[in-house]
Amino acid sequence: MANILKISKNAEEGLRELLRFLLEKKRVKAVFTLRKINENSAVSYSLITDSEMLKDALPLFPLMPQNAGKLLSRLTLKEHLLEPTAAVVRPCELRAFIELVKRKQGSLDNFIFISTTCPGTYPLELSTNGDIWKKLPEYEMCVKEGDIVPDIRPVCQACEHFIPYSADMTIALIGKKDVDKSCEIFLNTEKAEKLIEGMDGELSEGELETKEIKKLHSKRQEKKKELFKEINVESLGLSGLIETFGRCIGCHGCGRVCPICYCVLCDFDSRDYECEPSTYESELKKRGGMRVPPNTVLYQLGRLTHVSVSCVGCGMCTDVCPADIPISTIFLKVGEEVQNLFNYIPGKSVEEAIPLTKYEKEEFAEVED
Amino acid sequence: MEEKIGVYICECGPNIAENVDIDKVINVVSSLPSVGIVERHKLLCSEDGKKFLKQSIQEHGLTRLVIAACSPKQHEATFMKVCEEAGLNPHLFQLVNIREQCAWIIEDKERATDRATRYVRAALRRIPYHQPLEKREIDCNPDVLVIGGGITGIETSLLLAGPDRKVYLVEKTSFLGGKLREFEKLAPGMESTDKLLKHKIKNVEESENIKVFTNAEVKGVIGFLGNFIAVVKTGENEELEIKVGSVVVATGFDLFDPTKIPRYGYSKFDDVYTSLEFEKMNLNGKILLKNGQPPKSIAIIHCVGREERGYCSAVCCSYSLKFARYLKARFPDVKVSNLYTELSVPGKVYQKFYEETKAMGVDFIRAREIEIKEKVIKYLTEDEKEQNLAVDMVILTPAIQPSSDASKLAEMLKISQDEKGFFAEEHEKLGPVSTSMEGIFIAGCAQGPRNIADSIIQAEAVAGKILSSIIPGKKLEPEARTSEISEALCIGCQTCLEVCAYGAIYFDEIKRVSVVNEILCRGCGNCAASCPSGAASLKHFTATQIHQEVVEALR
Amino acid sequence: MKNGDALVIGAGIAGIEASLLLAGAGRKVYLIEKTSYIGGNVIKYEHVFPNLECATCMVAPKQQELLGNENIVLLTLSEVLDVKGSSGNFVVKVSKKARYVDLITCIGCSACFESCPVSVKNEFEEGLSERKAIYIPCNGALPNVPAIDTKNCLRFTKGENCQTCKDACMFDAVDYNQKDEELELKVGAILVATGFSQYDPGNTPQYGYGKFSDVYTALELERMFASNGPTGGKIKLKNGEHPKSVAILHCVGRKEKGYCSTVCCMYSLKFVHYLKEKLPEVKIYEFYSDLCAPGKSYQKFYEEMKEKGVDIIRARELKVAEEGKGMVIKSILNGKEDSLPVDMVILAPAIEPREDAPKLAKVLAIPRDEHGFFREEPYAPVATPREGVFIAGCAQDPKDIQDSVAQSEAAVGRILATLRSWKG
Amino acid sequence: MKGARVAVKDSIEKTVLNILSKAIDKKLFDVILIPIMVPAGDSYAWVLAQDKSLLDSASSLPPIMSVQGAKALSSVTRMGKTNKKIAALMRPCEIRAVIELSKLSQIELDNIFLISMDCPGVLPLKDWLKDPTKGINSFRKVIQRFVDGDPEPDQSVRPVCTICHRFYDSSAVDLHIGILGKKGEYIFFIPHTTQAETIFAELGLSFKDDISHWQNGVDEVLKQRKKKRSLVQEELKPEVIGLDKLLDTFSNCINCHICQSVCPICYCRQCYFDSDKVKQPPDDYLMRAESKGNISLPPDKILFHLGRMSHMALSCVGCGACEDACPMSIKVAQIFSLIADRSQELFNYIPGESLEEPLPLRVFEEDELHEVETP
Repeated sequence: MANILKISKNAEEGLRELLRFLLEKKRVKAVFTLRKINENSAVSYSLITDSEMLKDALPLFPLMPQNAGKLLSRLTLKEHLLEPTAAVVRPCELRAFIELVKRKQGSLDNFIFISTTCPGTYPLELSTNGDIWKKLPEYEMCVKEGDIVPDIRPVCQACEHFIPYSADMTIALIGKKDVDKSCEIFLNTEKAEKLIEGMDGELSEGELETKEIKKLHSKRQEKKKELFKEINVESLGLSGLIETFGRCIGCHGCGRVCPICYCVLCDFDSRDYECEPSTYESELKKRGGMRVPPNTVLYQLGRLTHVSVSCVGCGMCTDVCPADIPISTIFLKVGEEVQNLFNYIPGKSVEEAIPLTKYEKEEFAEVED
Repeated sequence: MEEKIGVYICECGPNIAENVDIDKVINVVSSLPSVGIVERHKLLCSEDGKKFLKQSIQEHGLTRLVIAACSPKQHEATFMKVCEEAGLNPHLFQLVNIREQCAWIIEDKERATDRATRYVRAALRRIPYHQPLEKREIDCNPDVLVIGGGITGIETSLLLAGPDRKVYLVEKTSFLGGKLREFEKLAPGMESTDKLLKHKIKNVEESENIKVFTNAEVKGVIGFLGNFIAVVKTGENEELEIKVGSVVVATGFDLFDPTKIPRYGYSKFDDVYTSLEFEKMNLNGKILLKNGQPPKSIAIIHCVGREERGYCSAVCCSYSLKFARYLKARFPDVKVSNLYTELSVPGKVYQKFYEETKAMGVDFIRAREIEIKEKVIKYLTEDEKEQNLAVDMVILTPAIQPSSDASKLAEMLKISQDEKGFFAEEHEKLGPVSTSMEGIFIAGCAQGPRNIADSIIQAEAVAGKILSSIIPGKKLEPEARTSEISEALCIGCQTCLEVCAYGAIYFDEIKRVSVVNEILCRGCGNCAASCPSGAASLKHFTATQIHQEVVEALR
Repeated sequence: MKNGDALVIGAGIAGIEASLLLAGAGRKVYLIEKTSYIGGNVIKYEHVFPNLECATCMVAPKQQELLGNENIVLLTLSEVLDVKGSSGNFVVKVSKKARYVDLITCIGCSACFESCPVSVKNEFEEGLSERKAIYIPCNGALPNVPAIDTKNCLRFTKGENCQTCKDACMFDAVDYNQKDEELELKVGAILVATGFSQYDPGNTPQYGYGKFSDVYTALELERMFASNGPTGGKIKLKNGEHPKSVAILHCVGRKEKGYCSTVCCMYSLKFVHYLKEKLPEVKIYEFYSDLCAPGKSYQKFYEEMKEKGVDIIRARELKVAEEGKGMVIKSILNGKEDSLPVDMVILAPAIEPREDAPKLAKVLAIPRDEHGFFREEPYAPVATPREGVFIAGCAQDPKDIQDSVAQSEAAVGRILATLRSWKG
Repeated sequence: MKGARVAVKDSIEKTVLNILSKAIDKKLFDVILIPIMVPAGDSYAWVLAQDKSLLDSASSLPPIMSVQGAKALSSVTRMGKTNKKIAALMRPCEIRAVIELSKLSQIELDNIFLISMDCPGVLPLKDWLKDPTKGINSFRKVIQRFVDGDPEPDQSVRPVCTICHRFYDSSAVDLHIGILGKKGEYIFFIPHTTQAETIFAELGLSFKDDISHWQNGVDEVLKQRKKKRSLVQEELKPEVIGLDKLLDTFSNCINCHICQSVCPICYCRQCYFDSDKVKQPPDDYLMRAESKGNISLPPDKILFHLGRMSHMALSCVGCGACEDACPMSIKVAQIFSLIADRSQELFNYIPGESLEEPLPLRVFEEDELHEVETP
């Protein structure tokens, strides 16, 4: 049983209300959320300090221009926040941030995390051609029904971690028939309860995990299986990977937008991977030909090994890939395998150490011969 | 260790105190993080001001220091010295200019105070990022390599050589003395050259501190001020490695080739000679026409190639006068005509020399569009009249130009050439014999056309620069605020090499990265500014330091 | 044991350069300067040929370095009275006039001379402006510490008890009790770098200097153009208007002196840049006899200036005459009489030895040539017949800044080479 | 200027590849750097082909530019000159980028033989990926239309390709293959270096034929293109003049920096805007937010583009790789080439036109850029 604050406004308006309250009551110094930043109705994450500016905030807008985890890390990389700041983020973004914090790429101090039961986000191209605005009604319908929203990112359709693990407040969306009339804010922490003291709206108690949620969960599991089948990821051997990644243009964009790829300079961009004359001369001797720039697949495999244990399956990589490679699907699969191996859910809790940083006597028995 | 920043605000008498509410500044600043102490003083640069500063640095155990006073041009050095005396690394100090950039230019006291506060805040925001840069010392070899055994090279060597300083003199021909050996006399004194040259050469050859290499050539020079390694190919074709602290380039000049201007008829007609050819004829005592007869009428043509080269060669006018004297001395009634454009006789002696020569019955004709035909010269007078002048011998005075191997040498020594191809001095006014490469000097006609006296001056000047900067046993203290290039980030585009004026950056061909030679670097920051990826950065002026300062100033 | 220290006479660019080098070599240097400031003539020039660099900005760093150098003892308002001994062991008697302002406590805030009641012509500004009895010659002069001119100060002339300057000073740096001193210095070598004077065009009436109000000397124009000068850089006629046509006459006094002063052609051409920068429309005429542009870079400068728009006229027998209300330049042009009306005339007077050269020559027992410049030894251009005494800059022969600097470096070369083995 | 007129057999592509494989037989080149179709058949990759059988799946004018050729070549020679004799067949804009990179020491041209070919443009990667087989056919039409001399470019190619005014040879290339002027019946081999003449003489090409047909063909297209270019750019201007407009235009940018990583001229190992130097403590961002009430994150979106612009505009060859790869479909290439044209004009510098011409920002002239001085 958790405490709930109910505001009789539609979910987004209610959330805006909450944010305005927090700012005006000086409970927080700033609010981090999505915002419509101009007439082209471009939507971007923003740091808002003036409650006036909240009128353009779109905290629930189904778009992920960047993984917020990456931005929050950028924000707190050098120092932790000195004053409370509320951040409205999706579960996978919150998990990504926590993974980064574990790697000392940011700090949770003074953050108040507001998240939602996440219906998923649309691919970026829908926002560039403006279609996203037309799709909003359909989106809201599916949310009420607790269905998988059509046309959202493939990995969103297959996402099982759509309930935030460590948010201070959670806006209940999925399966809520009245999201257009009321906004249910689950107060998961004392911090949360303190913050909303004095805010109008009725307090009640309730469960976040409704049957709709459970339904959606299994729907998504099904969807995932289909997704993996599509590119029959299971049977992708090395040759399969070479085939799939064959059209990679080596822009490393996937790494640049990946919240887990936090390196200042990616090893594959470093001098160590420069191609010495000797390298391709021997290659030519062996094979009579060589693809340049080299390391196309190697890069993907390398990233896979570095990232998979912490991959939160946000889908940014696929979304930006100029060559339309289903990267996130592959990473989701491999990630799942690796994470199960350590029964580790990336970003679930900040206390849980990253598997590769701790050593246990009894591990990998299965891989020993 | 706990940081403790000291902030000192100088009243500079009324200069700052009257226009800035210092107490207000102190109020704001005191509350800022890790500020240990904030104080004001009547005049920090005064003797007791400095004493006070030194004491408080030590008493309060300050780890960093911010002083708000006058322009760094004025007193940065002063206060850095105080830091050193107080045992605080002088680079952990920041001087804030609230006089020239604040008190003196902002009428309204309130605004001035606000500005001053901003500046101090900015400094406080910057100073935590300061690094304690350390002074370094490097050994310095006093020995000298002199390239070129003409009068300039000789003079330089003689002045420099001593028990505590070896000189290596490299001459490409088989003898010392250069072109001067072929001059019988010298203008304007008409003393015999031997008197000047012979004993100097003797002294060089006898000095145990000068090693002369004739028929020799410098193959390569690497290194930097105080630590050059030169490879010299000797007459015996062996390659010697010589360690020196400085290099002097005194490679002299070549003559402009008159065949480039057909109208002068050089090599077309008999009895048309260049000045050097004539000097030789005169030295050998036979000034004769091809037909064996002595000349009766001679024309000396000035400014041959001046237009083509684009400068006045400075010496032609005066040696033409000398030639006239040679001729008058040998053939009293020979007719000598000087065809000139502008008579250049600068300085206190040459005008007289000219007038006396003229008085000997030498003609001076201002002429343009000179054309030499068989035994006759066509030209235009000042008032555009065509004239013919019958002569049986013509002496051309070709322009002085850089010696043919100048560019090769410039490349080897990494020193620049000016647009005319002469070696470029460090500063046209204040650095006449220095180059952009510390420790490499230029003298004589290698730097530009000049007469013997001026060449000697430059030779002595080089000696002056070397003797005063490279002292046996004394170490060099290179600049501490140098730039550095991140090996990880540098991608080897070598833009920095192009913009470095001090030859302080070299390219590591194996790692394919640019590397800063911290001894040569003067910390101008050109490389940092031009590096697109920020691989190059300037210590004490890093992007972060500047950013922090600016952001706070704008806050 | 011989003495490695050096005495440098004259704190112009040559003297400064030499002092810095000698000090760098670890020698103690006594720098004697007659006036109250350092920098000599160079600091009067806003721009210098051929790069049109700002001269004050160019020298300032060297001046600062000099003032901060512990090996250099700067003695301003000082003159050499007597020199005894020989190379390596000179004993020099120097008279040092009191400045009456403390060099250390004064911060050069200028409060003192603002309040001074006395006003006299400022010789540094060629008399184009006035200064007080306590003064610095111009803004930016170094050391930035005023001096009291006892020839005009009421206190020292009339014995009045005026102390406005003392009262105005917050640091009580003004000290009337300072006394003139006589110092005895022991040095191993002496360098004479006393510079030059400008030939007085009054001696050649045909140029109308002093007769016509708008005939100026080169130095007067330099100051007029200088941003820290009497007009703040404005070039104006006496009637306050801008000149529409300007004639620049070269070789003023060349015939009389009997030599070419080497630098006039170049700086006269530089004036084209001065005038065109301030008055783009102005007509400029350069009257010259022979172009003297020796060396690798001056011809180019000549051509650059020519492009800025100037008539360069070779003429003889120049005269500045009155015609109607205005001036005309009369001359012989290609054998014909010619006359050209202008409303400003700038003269390029010869460079000549300083008035006090004879006296100094006597004190130092070194010879002068027929023109009165100190005489160098043949092909030892910085050496004098007296061993241990050297000469550099325009005191030896008219020359430009580059050659002066080179020569002072040369003198240092000689000094350090001769004093090499002696203790510094 | 003369050239060799070669009759087209089967297709221009086959004709060219045929000659190249001969060149390998004759050991005139050790290796050919050329785009080759990947196994999946859905893209082309740059391959150093030593074994000539590889040429079977090669393409002299592939429908797409998956990787800008200059990037491929620099990955081969950045660490030093090659000992193999490599012939690189590229599009004109790729060649130009190669020349720029060699000035920036990112490409060592020793032993490299540059061949370019008149270019009709390339298809946008995204369009192509929808159906590669269809793409191949539609690009055939693009080429045909081009060689037929239709000055109106096919609209299916990259937007910048439709206004490209440098689709023909740069003087810095060794050999150029002109396909314009003869409706694809003939193509022209035009040597720019004696090396080119000697090498291809070995293959029986004699450079005596008149090439005016080709030249006219180029001029025809060029006239139209120039008009169109200025037209399109004029239309674009309002979108970029003034900071506000610029901010709007780039407001969709998600800061992925893919434009920079695919740009051949952006050669930095690490972009300044990815470096630690741009990362500030939180109160920096808060402070900036407070001044306007809010700040959109990351804060240096526009700064990045302006910075990149100032770094590469003078060398920008307008290949369009950036725009093609932009996940937010921002008109990066169109905007950059608009700016590039102006700044290159300023120094009258044409990137990739000659090896001798130094990079403007590396040469200092005493009197330059008076037009931008403030009086």
